[in-house]
Amino acid sequence: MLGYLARRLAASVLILLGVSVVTFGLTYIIPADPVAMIAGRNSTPAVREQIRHQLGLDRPLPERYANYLGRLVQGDLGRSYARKSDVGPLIASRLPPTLLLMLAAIVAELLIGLPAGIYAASRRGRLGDKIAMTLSFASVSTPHFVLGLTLLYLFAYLLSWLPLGGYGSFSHLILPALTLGLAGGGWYSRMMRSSMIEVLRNDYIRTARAKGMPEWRVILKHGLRNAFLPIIAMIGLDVGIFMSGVVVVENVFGWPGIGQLMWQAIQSLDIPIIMGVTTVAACFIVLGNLIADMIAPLIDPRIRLR
Amino acid sequence: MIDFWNRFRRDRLAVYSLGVIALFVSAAILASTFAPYDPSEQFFDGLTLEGSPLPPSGRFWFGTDTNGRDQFSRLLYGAQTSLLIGIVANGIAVFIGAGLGLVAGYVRGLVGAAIMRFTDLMMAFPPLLLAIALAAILKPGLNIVILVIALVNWVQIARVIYAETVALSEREYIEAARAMGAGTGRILLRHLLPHLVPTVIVYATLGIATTVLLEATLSFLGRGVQPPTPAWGMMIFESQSYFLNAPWLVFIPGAAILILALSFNLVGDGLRDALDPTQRGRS
Amino acid sequence: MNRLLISAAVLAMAIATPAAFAAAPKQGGAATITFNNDLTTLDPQVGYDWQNWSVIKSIFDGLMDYKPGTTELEPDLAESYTVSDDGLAYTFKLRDGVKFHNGRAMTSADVKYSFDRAVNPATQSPGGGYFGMIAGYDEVAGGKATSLSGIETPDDKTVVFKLSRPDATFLHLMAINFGYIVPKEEVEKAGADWGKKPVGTGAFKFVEWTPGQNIKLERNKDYFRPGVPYLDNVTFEFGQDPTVAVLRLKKGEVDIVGDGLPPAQFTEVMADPANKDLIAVGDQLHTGYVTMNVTQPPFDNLKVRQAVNMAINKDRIVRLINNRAVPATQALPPAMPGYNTANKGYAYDPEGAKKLLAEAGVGEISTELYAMNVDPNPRIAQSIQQDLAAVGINAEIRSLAQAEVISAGGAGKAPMIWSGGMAWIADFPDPANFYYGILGCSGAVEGGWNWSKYCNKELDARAGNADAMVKDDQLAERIEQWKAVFDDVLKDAPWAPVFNEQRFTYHSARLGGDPALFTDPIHIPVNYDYIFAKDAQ
Amino acid sequence: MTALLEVRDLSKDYPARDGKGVVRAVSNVSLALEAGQTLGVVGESGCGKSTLARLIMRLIEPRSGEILFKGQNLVSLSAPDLRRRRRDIQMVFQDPYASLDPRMNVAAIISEPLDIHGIGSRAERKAKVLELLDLVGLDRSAAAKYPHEFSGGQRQRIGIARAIALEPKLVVLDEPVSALDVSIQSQILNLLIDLKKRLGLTYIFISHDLSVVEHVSDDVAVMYLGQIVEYGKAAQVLHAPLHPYSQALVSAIPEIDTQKKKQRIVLTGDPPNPENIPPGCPFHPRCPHVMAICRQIPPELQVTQDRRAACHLYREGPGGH
Amino acid sequence: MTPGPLLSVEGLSVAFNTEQGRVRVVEDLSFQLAAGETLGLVGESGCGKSVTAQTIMRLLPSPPSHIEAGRIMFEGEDLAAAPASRMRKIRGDRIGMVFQEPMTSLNPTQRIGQQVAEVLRLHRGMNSSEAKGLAISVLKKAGIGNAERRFDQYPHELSGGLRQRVMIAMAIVCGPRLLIADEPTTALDVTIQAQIIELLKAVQKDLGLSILLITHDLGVVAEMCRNVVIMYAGRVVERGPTNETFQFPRHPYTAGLINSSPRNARKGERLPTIPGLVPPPGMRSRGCSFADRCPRVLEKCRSEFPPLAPLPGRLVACWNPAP
Repeated sequence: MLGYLARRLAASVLILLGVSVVTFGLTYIIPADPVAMIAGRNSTPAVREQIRHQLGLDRPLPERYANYLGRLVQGDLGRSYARKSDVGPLIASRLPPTLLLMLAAIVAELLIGLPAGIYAASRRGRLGDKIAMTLSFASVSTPHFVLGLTLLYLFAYLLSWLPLGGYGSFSHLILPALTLGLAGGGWYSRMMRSSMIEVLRNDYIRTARAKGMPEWRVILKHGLRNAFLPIIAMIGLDVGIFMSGVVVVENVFGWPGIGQLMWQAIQSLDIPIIMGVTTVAACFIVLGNLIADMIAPLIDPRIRLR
Repeated sequence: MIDFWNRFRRDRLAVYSLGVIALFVSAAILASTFAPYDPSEQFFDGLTLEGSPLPPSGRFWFGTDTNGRDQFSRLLYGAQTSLLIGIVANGIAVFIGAGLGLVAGYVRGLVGAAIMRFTDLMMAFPPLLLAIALAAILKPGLNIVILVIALVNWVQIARVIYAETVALSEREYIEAARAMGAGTGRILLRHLLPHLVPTVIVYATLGIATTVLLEATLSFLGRGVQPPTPAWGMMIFESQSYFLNAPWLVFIPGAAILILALSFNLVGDGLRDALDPTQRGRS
Repeated sequence: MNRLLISAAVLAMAIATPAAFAAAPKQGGAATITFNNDLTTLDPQVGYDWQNWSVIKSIFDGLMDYKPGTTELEPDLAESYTVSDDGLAYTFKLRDGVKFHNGRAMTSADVKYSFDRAVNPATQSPGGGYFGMIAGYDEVAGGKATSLSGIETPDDKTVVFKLSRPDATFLHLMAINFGYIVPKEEVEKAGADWGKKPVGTGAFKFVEWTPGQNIKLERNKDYFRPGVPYLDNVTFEFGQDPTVAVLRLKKGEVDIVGDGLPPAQFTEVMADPANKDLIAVGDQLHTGYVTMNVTQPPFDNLKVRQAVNMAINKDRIVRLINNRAVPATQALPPAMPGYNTANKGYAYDPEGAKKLLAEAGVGEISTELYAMNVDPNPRIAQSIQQDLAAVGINAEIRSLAQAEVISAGGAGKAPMIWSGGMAWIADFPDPANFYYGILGCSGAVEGGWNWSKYCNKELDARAGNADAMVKDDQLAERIEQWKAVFDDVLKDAPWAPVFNEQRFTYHSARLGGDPALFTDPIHIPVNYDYIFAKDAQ
Repeated sequence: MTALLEVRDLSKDYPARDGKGVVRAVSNVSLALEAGQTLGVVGESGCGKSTLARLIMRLIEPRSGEILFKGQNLVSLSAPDLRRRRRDIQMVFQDPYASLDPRMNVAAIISEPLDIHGIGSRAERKAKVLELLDLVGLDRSAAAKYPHEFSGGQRQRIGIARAIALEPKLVVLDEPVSALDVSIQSQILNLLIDLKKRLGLTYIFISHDLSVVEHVSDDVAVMYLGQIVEYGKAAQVLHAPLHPYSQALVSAIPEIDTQKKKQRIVLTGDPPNPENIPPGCPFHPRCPHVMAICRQIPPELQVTQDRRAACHLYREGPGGH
Repeated sequence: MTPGPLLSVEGLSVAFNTEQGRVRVVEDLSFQLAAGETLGLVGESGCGKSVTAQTIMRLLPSPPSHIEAGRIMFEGEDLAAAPASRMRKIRGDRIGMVFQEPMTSLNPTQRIGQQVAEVLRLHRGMNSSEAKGLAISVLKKAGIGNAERRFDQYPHELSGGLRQRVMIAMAIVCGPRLLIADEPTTALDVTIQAQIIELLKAVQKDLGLSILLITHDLGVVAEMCRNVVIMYAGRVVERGPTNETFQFPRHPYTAGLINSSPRNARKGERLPTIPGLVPPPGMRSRGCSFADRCPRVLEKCRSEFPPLAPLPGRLVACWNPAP
């Protein structure tokens, strides 16, 4: 277990190192001169040169990367060009809303996906199954921004049930979490359905029935846990999918998380923030997968960690 | 083939969806015939005196956009772009993903590990950044969109195909082929690939929606299709803030994306069933 | 980010006096202002975008200021000032009883510290270059010194500025944010966080900043102007899409849509009679223009540049932005001193444009038009694109992030740029501010903001002459000279001026104050110090 | 006469599941097989008999040892040479469902080895397929069908047709009838016997079913925990087993003929985990005759000239106890 | 104890709805099982023996399966007509069942002890500690050493033989009257198979229950069952005492089965076989399903199905039984 953890962590560090190389390389190519952004329009070439030197932009590339990595290891994500503040605290302050949103979205997609999938599996081939699966396809097929705007239009504008975006209370959370979670819910309902159908074919389900168990208990007690296994791995991957999703959703709903920060940073090409968010996102994705791998053996004792 | 069609035909939803796709494709091909106006023409009277877009009317069936252009014509021409991106770009992504997943899943060892670590790396990486950087090297436009989507969308399918290939490689008939003296290439192409086709098709069709979304995001960031070329995602993004006051600007192209993606998904589902006569059979 | 992120911007000109308030101001109450984006910083030496511009103005003060709602200069932290005859020395007498929010009294040392800080490259101030006329600037800006030799503090209440050249805009510069006075001990204590926990002398005291969510200010009870401000609390909420913010304003949840009326709702809001008194309209001093890189074909040809000027249908573009602008005839906006009412510019004449292009003999033109990717700029760019296509110029649109357009412009890589979203809005109401950086030779260098790369040495010299006229009696003559400079710029057509925007501020019925305060030319979008809540108890 | 196949000290390890130590799947197996003979390999699941088959096929790499086919060591062959050599050694798998690619039709399955080795023209291969179908007793119409349209017995015929398509010298049969019903099993056994006579084949016949092995084999090797515990002529090994494990195995077969009551030796416990093979004789924890020496020293194999039994009971030759 | 047989299947017919229409897989099946007896139900794959077992337990989902006709009398109650809720009470309590694959018949994600105890909690309403105590004692009875420790293990930690013991413990934990063992030894190695056979015998003796043993292995039947039912293509073809039936089979199919085993053949020689294949359900002719493979076939066999008729000491469904 510990050895496994150590190896997985080492692999994760390697991935993160790769991310840092790629991130650094890509941002280097982006044609937005930070000096121009900082120096302002009245600056003289001398001042611009000064700033260039301060930022270390006049050094050779490998040295810049080494410096970048050195600071990164110490948790220093650099300083934003546009926001004139350290990226680390900036991201840290934006992280809780995003994590809250992602957590709520995961809950939402599980709450939508699992029951729908179980229902469809239990009604396999019948009308209820077909309706559930077509709906799930529809939810998978809807782009986030279309869905977000539609929900906002219906529930916040026309019906006034929920606030028109913003942050603070549970009611603010519902629509963005739903927007983010609905597509995942569609995925999960499909996965849960096929997984459950697969599991319900198993001999031990027959054994459970032969014990005289009511069908709902057979499904929940013997089916769910086994059918849940493939989903666990997906939840780990969700973090990555959501990292892209929050950029869109946080903007539609005015949610003050790192997605919004990223969006604004992309618009202004604020490279330190882009790199910082990328790095933090990569950490979370890697962490998400790691946690998923750690949870799997709890659900299925056959999986050993090695 | 006839057999296959007969199986496919049983899924009525898939057949209707195929019809819808055919409709979209012909609309895209024949856009210049059907479109009442030039999609780029900005009518001076295409906006109200106060500069607001016009709602659907007899003259502009789907209303006008914020530049006073005919939205119906733009939707038809936009189908060209969106379908091209959805099919070509996504197709390339599927090709890359399936190829890498297949090789990594069967060959394993160093090559397989290298491919999968690279996949992990890509998973941990926001596509938008990649898009921006690519556009920095290349001129933005349709080619960028296709390239970016191809480079971004392959990751998930590679993982899925990898997992399936690993499972398939354990099957006895693979061992049997090796015992006969079959080389790696033959096993990959003749014995593994045919079994992966259903998965590939499902993911290829599911990728359409993501693809159109990515196109929209890229266009918005100036990395995608450049104005005035219409593309559905861009049409929505351009008028996103109008969704309360001119909902047709958002919801008509939104519905087009939804219907197209849904149709592709349903067809993919139908194809998967039709392609798998054994219905998984044994083992 | 530039202070002119949004296209709708500033500088109201027609100004009623503050005395003409419709209702008597009350003390107390609160106001909530929404913005889509979080503020970047509240460091006055660093903050340079339209959003933080006025928040900084409410927290800090400079030696000079403008009368509320106007462009009329008056002393602020300075009680009075004198100018030497040669215009090379300004002596400011500081006001008594001015305290920082931390309770310490402000002194002349703080003034010197603040200007040193603005110019020091370590501060990375985007406005440090404004103070180039102060003696010792080059040493500090070049990193050779940390203190401006041109600023002297004979006593706690006196500051003397020695200039290296006479400059008619100097007093304006004493009123811009970069010259605001900050307390050294607080700056040093906060370090890198200074921009997040500002301490000034201004009408409002900073309370807290929840990043991405809100900033809270409260009334500075010790403010040196008695009775001001009226509001007890001001809250800025972020992450609020303007479309949503308008709906919330209608529901009474917020008071001011900081980003302005979104185009999507403009018609609807304007058409509602209930909103008649809630929308302040300020005539504007802003110019939206297209730059053409004069150093490269085809725009090195004057006839081509003129043809572009004639090809653009400004009326349609104005309609595109809900008529919130007037077609522009020249580089300067109408309300700017130096605007030439006699100059009618280039009229819309596609046939004439075609003829000019034929004369130029450049054949089919394929070029690129850069534009910032925030609405309505891509739309305006497309409109321009269609107009150009009509006369035979094929312009491909490059719709990019602001920073990239600026980089491309600075590097001279962009043949044409639509300036919307990045356009020049004067930091102070003087024609000089519309010239050097964007039309003069000093801006036409690598990384400079003169994207046309237009450099006319003769005009530069004439501009310098005009700015050397610092005496009060030279004022009219100076303006005349500037007028001539801008008329001649127009003849060379490095730009195609398109329109001059107006500003519309939508506020809740709870808020009172002269409409001019809601479209204050200096405090963008609103002068928080003087508006009040009608429902205050 | 040299043996067609000779295996010397063949061993195979797998890393254990817990990451520590190894699973000794096959250890120090030696055997020899002359052309035209059938060697039966029996043992229970996990005894290493399938691993042995795969090692001989070189589907997996041995840790050590030699596999001499016609005197040529297969272990040291390069990949292309090995592929050519595979023409002479073919395999029939246990599961007739899993060993046929469900997406290929029967003609494609049977002609695949011919395709791989580039034998004959397209038409010749087609003719060969039909010939093979005749040979294994399938209708020629089967060529166009897919595996899932056949029953288990018919599929096994397809598998056999595929294995003999290249006219190999040696066929490794890995539990070829275990998945089949009794009546079908006898059909397939008959087919195998016929083919052997007709084509002069040599078989390695792997099975857990002693009566089947007895029926087809000349020699028999009994495996337990990766090792051969008894080796000799089929009749001797299965009718007068020496090793206590072989004895238990033979006695455990339920007899149909209820008259033939016999003394059953019921072994206690399960076969031990191959990840954790006991020291000394691997069988000692379950052996009814266990002695002190069994717990320490692994027994030698040789008993008589043609009989080997790895048991300390026979240090002095058969009947030593 | 109730008089008469414990289980009596009378004229049972089971059909499935398939894409080709309704297909009958079990037809007019009748047999009795006395209390304390072990009855062997023998046949090759596809003969309907597993369907029969699962129909008695009512484990087949309906649709697609249907009981078309017949009764399943168990302790005086017709299981074929019992409502689902009643069946749930009987399953696991009055009738236990053991399946072929001990690998897959246990839930891989639950501890084995819990899976045994679950039956008790379900039918006896025991709390978890009571159930655990009883479960451990039954596990011991099923020959599982160190049952206290094993209780908390997962199925994958056990060998095949132990798993089958767990299955048996689970089936007998409530003290059922009837144990249906569906190929209980098929997936096991011979030495383990012998252990399980001994265990089943011991359990039967101990609890006095009846066993319906379903298998294709004639040897196992010979060893365990006094009476045997031979099924072919969904029907009973021969029924009688095991000894006589195996020694002197009357139905040609029974004879073919016994003869085709290599145990009885001369080494290296061709084995006697039954030619051809079992006709799949839905492809069966009006006449005797075995007619196409039968060495003793008569004209009549192809047109009319022979009824199960009494011969001395035997019931045989054949127009031309062996002498």
